[in-house]
Amino acid sequence: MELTLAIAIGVLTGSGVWLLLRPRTFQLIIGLSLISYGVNLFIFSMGRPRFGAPPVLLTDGAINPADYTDPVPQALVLTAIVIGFATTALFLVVLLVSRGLTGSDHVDGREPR
Amino acid sequence: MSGVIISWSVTIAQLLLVCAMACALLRLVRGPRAQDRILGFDALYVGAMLLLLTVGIRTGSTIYFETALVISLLGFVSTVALAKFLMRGEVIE
Amino acid sequence: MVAEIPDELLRRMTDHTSLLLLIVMPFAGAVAAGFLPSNARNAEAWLAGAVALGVLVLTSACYPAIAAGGAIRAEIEWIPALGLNFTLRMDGFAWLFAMLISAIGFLVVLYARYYMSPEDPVPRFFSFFLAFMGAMLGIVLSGNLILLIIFWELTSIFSFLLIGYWHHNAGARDGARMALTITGIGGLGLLAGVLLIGHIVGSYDLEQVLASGDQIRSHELYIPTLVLVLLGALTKSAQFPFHFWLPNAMAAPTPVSAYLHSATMVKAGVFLMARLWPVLAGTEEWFWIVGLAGMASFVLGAYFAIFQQDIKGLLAYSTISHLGLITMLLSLGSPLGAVAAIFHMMNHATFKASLFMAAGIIDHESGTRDIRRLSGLFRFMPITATLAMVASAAMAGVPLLNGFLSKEMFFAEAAATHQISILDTAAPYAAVLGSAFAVAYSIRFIHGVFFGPPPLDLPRDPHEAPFLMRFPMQLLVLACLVVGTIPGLTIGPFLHTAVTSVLGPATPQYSLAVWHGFTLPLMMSVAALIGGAILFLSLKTYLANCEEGPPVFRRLKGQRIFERAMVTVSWRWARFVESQLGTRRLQPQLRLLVWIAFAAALWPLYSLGLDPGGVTWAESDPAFAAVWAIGIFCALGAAWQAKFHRLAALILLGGAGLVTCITFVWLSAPDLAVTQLLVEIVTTVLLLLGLRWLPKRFEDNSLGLVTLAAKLRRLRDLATAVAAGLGMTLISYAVMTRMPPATIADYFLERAYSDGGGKNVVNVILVDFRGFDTFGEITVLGVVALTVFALLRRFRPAPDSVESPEQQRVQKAFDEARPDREAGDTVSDYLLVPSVIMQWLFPVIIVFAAYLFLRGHDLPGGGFAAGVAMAAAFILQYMAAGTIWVEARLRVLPVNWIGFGLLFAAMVGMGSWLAGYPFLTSHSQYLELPLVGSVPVASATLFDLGVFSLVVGATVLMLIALAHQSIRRLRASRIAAEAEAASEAA
Amino acid sequence: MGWADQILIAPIILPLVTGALLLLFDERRHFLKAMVNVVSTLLLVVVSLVLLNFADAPVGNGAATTGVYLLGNWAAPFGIVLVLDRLSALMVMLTAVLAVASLVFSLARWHRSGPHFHTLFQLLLMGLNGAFLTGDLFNLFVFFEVLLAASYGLVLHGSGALRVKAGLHYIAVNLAGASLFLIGVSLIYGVTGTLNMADLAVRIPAVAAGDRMLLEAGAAILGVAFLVKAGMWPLGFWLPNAYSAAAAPVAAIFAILSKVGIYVLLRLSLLFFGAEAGASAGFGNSWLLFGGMATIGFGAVGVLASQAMGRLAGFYLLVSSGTLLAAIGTDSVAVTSGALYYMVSSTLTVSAFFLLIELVERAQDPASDVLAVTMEAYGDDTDEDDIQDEVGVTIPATLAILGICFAGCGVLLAGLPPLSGFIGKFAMLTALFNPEGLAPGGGIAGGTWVLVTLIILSGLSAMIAMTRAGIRTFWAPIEGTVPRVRVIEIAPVAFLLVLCLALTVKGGLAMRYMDATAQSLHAPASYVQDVLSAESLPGAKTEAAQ
Amino acid sequence: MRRLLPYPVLAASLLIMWVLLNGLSVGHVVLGCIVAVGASLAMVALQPDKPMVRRWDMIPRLVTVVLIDILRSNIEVAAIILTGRRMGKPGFVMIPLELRDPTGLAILACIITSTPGTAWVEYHAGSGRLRIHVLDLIDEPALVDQIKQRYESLLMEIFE
Amino acid sequence: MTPFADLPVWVALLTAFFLILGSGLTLLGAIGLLKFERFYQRIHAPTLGTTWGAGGLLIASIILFSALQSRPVLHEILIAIFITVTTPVSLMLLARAALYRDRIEGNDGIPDFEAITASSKDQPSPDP
Ligand code: NA
Ligand code: NA
Repeated sequence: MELTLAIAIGVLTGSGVWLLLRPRTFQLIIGLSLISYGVNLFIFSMGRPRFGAPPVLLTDGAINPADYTDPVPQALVLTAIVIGFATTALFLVVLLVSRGLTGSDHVDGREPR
Repeated sequence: MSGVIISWSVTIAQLLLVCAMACALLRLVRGPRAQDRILGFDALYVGAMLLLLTVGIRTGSTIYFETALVISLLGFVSTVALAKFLMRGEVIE
Repeated sequence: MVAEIPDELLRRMTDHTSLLLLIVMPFAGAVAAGFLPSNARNAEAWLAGAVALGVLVLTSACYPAIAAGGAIRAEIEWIPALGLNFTLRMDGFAWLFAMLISAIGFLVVLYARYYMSPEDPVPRFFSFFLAFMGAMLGIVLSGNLILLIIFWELTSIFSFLLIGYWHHNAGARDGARMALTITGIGGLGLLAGVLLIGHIVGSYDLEQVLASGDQIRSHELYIPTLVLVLLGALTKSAQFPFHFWLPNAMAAPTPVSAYLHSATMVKAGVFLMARLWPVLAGTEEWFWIVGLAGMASFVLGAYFAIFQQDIKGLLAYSTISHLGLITMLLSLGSPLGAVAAIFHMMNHATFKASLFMAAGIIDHESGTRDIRRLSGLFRFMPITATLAMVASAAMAGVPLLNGFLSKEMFFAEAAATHQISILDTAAPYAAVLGSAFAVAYSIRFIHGVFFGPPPLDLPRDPHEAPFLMRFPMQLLVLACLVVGTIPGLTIGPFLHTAVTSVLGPATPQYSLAVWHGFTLPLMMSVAALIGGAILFLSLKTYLANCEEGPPVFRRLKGQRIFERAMVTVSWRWARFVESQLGTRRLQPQLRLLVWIAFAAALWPLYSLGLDPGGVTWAESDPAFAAVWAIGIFCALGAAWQAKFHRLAALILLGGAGLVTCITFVWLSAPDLAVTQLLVEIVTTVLLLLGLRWLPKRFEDNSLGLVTLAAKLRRLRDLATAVAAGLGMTLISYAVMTRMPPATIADYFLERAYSDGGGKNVVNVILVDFRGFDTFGEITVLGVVALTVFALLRRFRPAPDSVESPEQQRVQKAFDEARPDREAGDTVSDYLLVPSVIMQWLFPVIIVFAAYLFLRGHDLPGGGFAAGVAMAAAFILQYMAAGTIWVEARLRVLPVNWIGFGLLFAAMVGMGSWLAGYPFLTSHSQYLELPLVGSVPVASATLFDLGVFSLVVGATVLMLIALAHQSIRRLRASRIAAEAEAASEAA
Repeated sequence: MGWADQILIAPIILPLVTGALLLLFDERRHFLKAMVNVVSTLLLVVVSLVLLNFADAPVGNGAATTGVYLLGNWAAPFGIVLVLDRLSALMVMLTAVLAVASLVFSLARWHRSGPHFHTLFQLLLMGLNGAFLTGDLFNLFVFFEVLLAASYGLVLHGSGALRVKAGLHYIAVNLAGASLFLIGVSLIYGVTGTLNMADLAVRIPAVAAGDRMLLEAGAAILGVAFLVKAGMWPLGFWLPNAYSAAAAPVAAIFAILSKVGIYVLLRLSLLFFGAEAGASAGFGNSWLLFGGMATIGFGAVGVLASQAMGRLAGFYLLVSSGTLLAAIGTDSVAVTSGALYYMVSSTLTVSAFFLLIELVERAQDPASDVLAVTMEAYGDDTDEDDIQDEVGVTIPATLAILGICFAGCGVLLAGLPPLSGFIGKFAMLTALFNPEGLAPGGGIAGGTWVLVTLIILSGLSAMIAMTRAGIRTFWAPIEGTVPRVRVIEIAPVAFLLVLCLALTVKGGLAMRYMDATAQSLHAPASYVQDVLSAESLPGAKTEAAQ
Repeated sequence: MRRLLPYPVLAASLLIMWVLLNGLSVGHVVLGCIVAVGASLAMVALQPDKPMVRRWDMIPRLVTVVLIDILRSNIEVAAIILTGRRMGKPGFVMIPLELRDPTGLAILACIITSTPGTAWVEYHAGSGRLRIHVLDLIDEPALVDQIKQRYESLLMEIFE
Repeated sequence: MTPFADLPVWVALLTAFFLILGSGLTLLGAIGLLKFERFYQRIHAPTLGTTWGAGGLLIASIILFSALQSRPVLHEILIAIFITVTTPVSLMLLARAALYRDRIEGNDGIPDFEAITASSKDQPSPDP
């Protein structure tokens, strides 16, 4: 499980980084999205997640924290998801506007010579 | 006994569903046309929803139910958008 | 006893006040001058003159105190932590300089009143002039070396402004820039040097520094200190090899040249050398550096001066030469040399200022300064000519004039032996040679300008200058004469005070007598006079018509070299280096970012050694692994397809997102899964909305093979991506297989229900424990939505995406071509049945959103998820029926939703203030409702309502703003069509 | 908890409420929005003054108390805390001051060249103040994002191809930086189990040897994220482009943006890796030092190579960033205190300069007005009507005043005497040579020489470049008309320059503050103690538990 | 009442949905009523054509028929996938519909599409014709007949 | 996996049956999606998963949770309803879009548009 998750994080980040280095704005936005998946999972993985131990309390009384997964990284991921969504939307619009103004979808606003 | 039956059957069901998702993915990747990809995508979503149900069954907890519910109610929104994009070249006119 | 203390106090207070006034008056005058109207030539002159005179009087008044008790001080605490206080200190040397500055300043003001044309905007001139005077006084009066540097740089700045006073001519601009650059570089060197002095001595206070000579000279940092200080001094005094800025500074108005570039500012360098003479001089290094610079300046300056055709150029080179003389004297390290140097500083100031004034008068009255054109002016301006002749004689070192006295002392010192070396041996010969040159250029000046036939076609008819314009010159020449004939009675005591204050106990016995008998110096003087005369006679014809500059060096123009070097270094090289070390392209920037982040993370892992933990398959879950096989395929596929198959990449990205979402469910994070899914859906719609405005891109196989460079680039990027991925895998695996630390999470788990009133700990964290994060997060969302909106308001699509999408055009054409159809039939048929379902889902999704919202605190869900779901409900309607249809029925005001959401959340947070608790303190209570029973009401839920409102508003705003582009475009094209029709009709 | 204690959060809440409120007004009510914004910003100045006063008030042994605000009444390290010390108070003050200047400037015309300017502006202030005040690492991320999001909006304010192109790069780089931030923060959490900065300071020395490399890797990645914001070479190429492309008032307020990264590096490096950090003490200092020096060098070259004044200012920001980074890297109290002074001065200066550039370039290029007109033509018509403004007086002596301001900026940028630019530079240089205070000293380390040389040479390059630009602008024969400059445009510039002057005259006072700040930064024990011992108020939670 | 409950059926369904989601309790019924009424009021804004359900009693019959048909088709299609053999050929079929009620059409579309083996492809409002695609077309008229008899007539009874 | 230990075996068996049935049908549908040669055939395949495939799993879930919580747990019905209502929408839109694209490109075996508007009785187009 840990290995799977770790590899997943690596592949998502790696693919994202590959796209990050590409010249087209659309590649960039896909890359940033992939990276944000990878990063979200990375944050998540910092809480040593497990199967079947949700951070939703089952009883009203005293609890044993060891029965539950770490809720903090989850809360952080939620924030990161929201912010990631916002920035993806923004980047999309900026790339559209840039394309409209420069006529090119190259990240530098013009085709390389 | 019951525990064993359920855990085995859930595991088998999960594997079958993952296989189903894999098929959908293959269709998604192979295409050949955009509509095929979208169809594969839709099937992938359905498979995922069912898989999530099995996860809920496996843990014996209903707190994962909403995730499946979200897919069943809103999962089609992206498919609709994609289909409309194919037909009209634009999602919202 | 009681009476004495106030006396002492009073005296100190007076000193204090007068020293401060000396600095304040000129600067205050400068400010006042700046505010006078631009045609107030007389008022300006009155003001400036009054200030200069005031300074002169005040300085004179200080003399008794100085003559009696050494130095007077005034200290205002400024930045004691840095050893920088506003310390003013006046000793004999400073006094002498202050007198010089104020006296000559006064005379130059008087002169300038007549020199400056009525059209000139003189407020600027006098303002800068007075400010310069203040700065110069600051240099000589500074009791703190840092303060000295402050004034030092100020003189450079005001010199720059004054040289560039007539900035409409290019020479003035270039000259000003060059002067500032050279003296600025020197100033920076001086700063470094003074910092080192501070480091060595432990103080920047002048008195303390002056008392630490041995400490400085014996310190390991003495040589760098010396070099840096001298860099400042030699550039300021225009010494070889930094001399070339001075002739170019002659583009300044002549009063400026007379004041700054002969009498005062250039003296700052030699002043500083004299000031620090007790602590820096006397070593071999000092002797060599200062001596070489001085000798070279003295001889070469004089030689160059001979060949100048511009009077001011001649005088400028002569100034370089005379400053070289002073420098040479200071280099010797002998007290007598220092005495001579100080004496010559004064003498040079008097005769050179008067000569510049003469040059100005000549220029003013005849319209030119070219010696070749000028001739026989004596008959037109006999008084000026006489005065100039006397001053020139002083410059040449003719007996009975002040220049002769100091030159005699110079010859004596040059002939004496100080440091046994070739430089010392060469000194007397150089002295005679330079002096002979000085005689030659002095004669040349007088002869060329005032004698010979009457001038031909001068720009103006020359005549004598007005009395008051000549008056300053007359005074200065008188001073030359008086000092030259009765030195002991005039300058003597003052010079002595000055010399004593510099040399202290080392002050030697010296004599200011005019006649010392037939000594070696006198012989040298005679030799120089005769030699100079011969030289002039032999060069006379050549000089009458030759080009400017000495024969061989003519080509080697300092200015040209400097300009070239500046352009090369500060422009060409800088641009080259900038382009090599930087980039304006995005890809290299991102690549560097990835590399550096990778290296930064790798370094500690490598240096401390990372144990990645054992690979365990025991806990592995085949189904989970299989799910991720799909996820990985999707991710790689998205990366692969993003260039040519955007839609496919988008779908594959969705697949990767879906698998991420499954992972969240699998690993016990239902909240994340719900949120991720909803965001996923909305993002897909968003990207699709955007896809419409991107250019069509087809895989171009016709281009043939990819170039090798491109392949290598891709290989490099691939390696980067793989490395980044591996790094992330390694780190996350290492963390996951380690024992978790004691985390703050336990507290949250234990308190979530009892103190936070919710069972879904993640949600309690989000709205209570760390509600402030959520607050920020929704702000981000709101801000981004507004930005998106703002950007799209000005959106202009690229020409190739202005038209309707191809599909719509084809379908429209099809509909129009058929008699039984109308435009839009295709789409309405297409959506007829689906739109019914999508409409009926609207309330269903609303209920679902309400469900997500209300259960959030105890179970997965919450305001954010509910908000996105709600937004999806709106989007669905837009997709089903189109923007116009929906907006005719639903008035969604997303901006208000955003504003309300933010405000509401803030209000809820501030609500706790009323109870005296910090922001966002949650309160929960159970309400007893009839029928229903007890219902939990938590302020956190209200806060979540704000979140909900904002998320709905922001999401809808972004999507709708994007969707609106299509109808905006339609509207625009319709308007264009109407306009066209109208123009055709007209 | 009285109302007076609540003021600590005011720098965040005030702009937030103002920004939200402004959204509810109609977009066309420019004047009303502007007035609300101005009032709020002035209030912010007042608040920041109060906070500054509080932070600097000595108690008992001479050390000031650290103000701690427990959000949601949750004690540290569990809840999020706001922490006010001298450094954060200083930064908040600086932000407020720049805000006033840039806002007033924008009222002349920029605030109308795109929707929601005022809201974005206020939310930027909120983000900045939040970043300066928060004592929680993840909350810092959130506020970073707030301020970045607002800055994205503002950098694109007014649209136009250049702006959008630069904005695209700016956003892309910062999005990548945000990912690094998240990775770093979560990794640190994964190793230490806490997010509170003070708690981290306690836990870091205790991290097991086997986990330390992960902690340091996390810190390094986090550091890279901040270095991107600070513009360290070679991570800061986006900066000159983005800043020079932004509208003048935006660039002016952005002057503080690059300082956020510096602020965080300064605070965290001393809190986490200060002298008491055990095995990791001093981590990253040499990287900061060398990176900073490289940045100074690159920035100085860039300053020389810039033809446009906007880029010059941008590169100058790199120089100042580099100087500050290197100063942090030296890990010396004295240098830090000089650097703080320098930071304040250079920020005010560059902000003034950004404002001035627009006015000056208005004189140079009559095409710019045409451009502004066409920009409005492309807008969505009706709502951006040009109101004949109430202050529209053309100053007769416009050029003279512009020239004086330009000269002031030049002197400040080049670090020439007598203004605060020189004092700041001198303070750092003397501290570099005499890290233990001014006393007779011995040799000087090689690295110090390099840094001193770079600082001095960077001043030279600024001087040369500014002279060139000034001569070209003011002295080269000017044809055509004198630019139309309004009082509310030149007044902010003058205001900032006067502040620099005040900083010079009151240098002793300022340096004393900076000294105290640097002292407490280098000895964070009392900060940590104050934060972790702040107790939540009793009462609220028990009620909830009923 | 009419203004508060413009779509009583919808509101009732939403209430059921709420109760299904939250469990049955007095509190949730009350809350569910509020939410359901609120949501159905939101629906007013969209002004949909209000479907008139005339024959409630036919609905269970329709549901049963459809469920059984779907189950049967499931088996058939599964068999085709498993064995790869089919009795007929895939192809398009045109069905002239008389049903005009949009809601009825929507339900018919759901039925046809949900049934494996048939897929709603194209509907022309002007002519009332529907084109479906059939995976395993054996007897076209029979299929047309089946759809018209089993579903369309029932739907027409319910809605028109 | 302890929560299931106390369940009656028949419940477990029934749950298992429906689980395997549902997932098996879904897999079959997915295989069909992969196997069928033309788009119009593929579009039939996923409905296996969205009807009785999902149905099986939902029934399994209902049985299991009702048994576990000793009360009827029926919220799964909502998933069934939602999926029955929403899947057709996407499939319909997709099929029509595909038809349009095929027509534009003049692909073989695509029925004419004329037929649907003409009043004459038309023949089914064979699908090669
Ligand atoms: Na002549
Ligand atoms: Na079907």
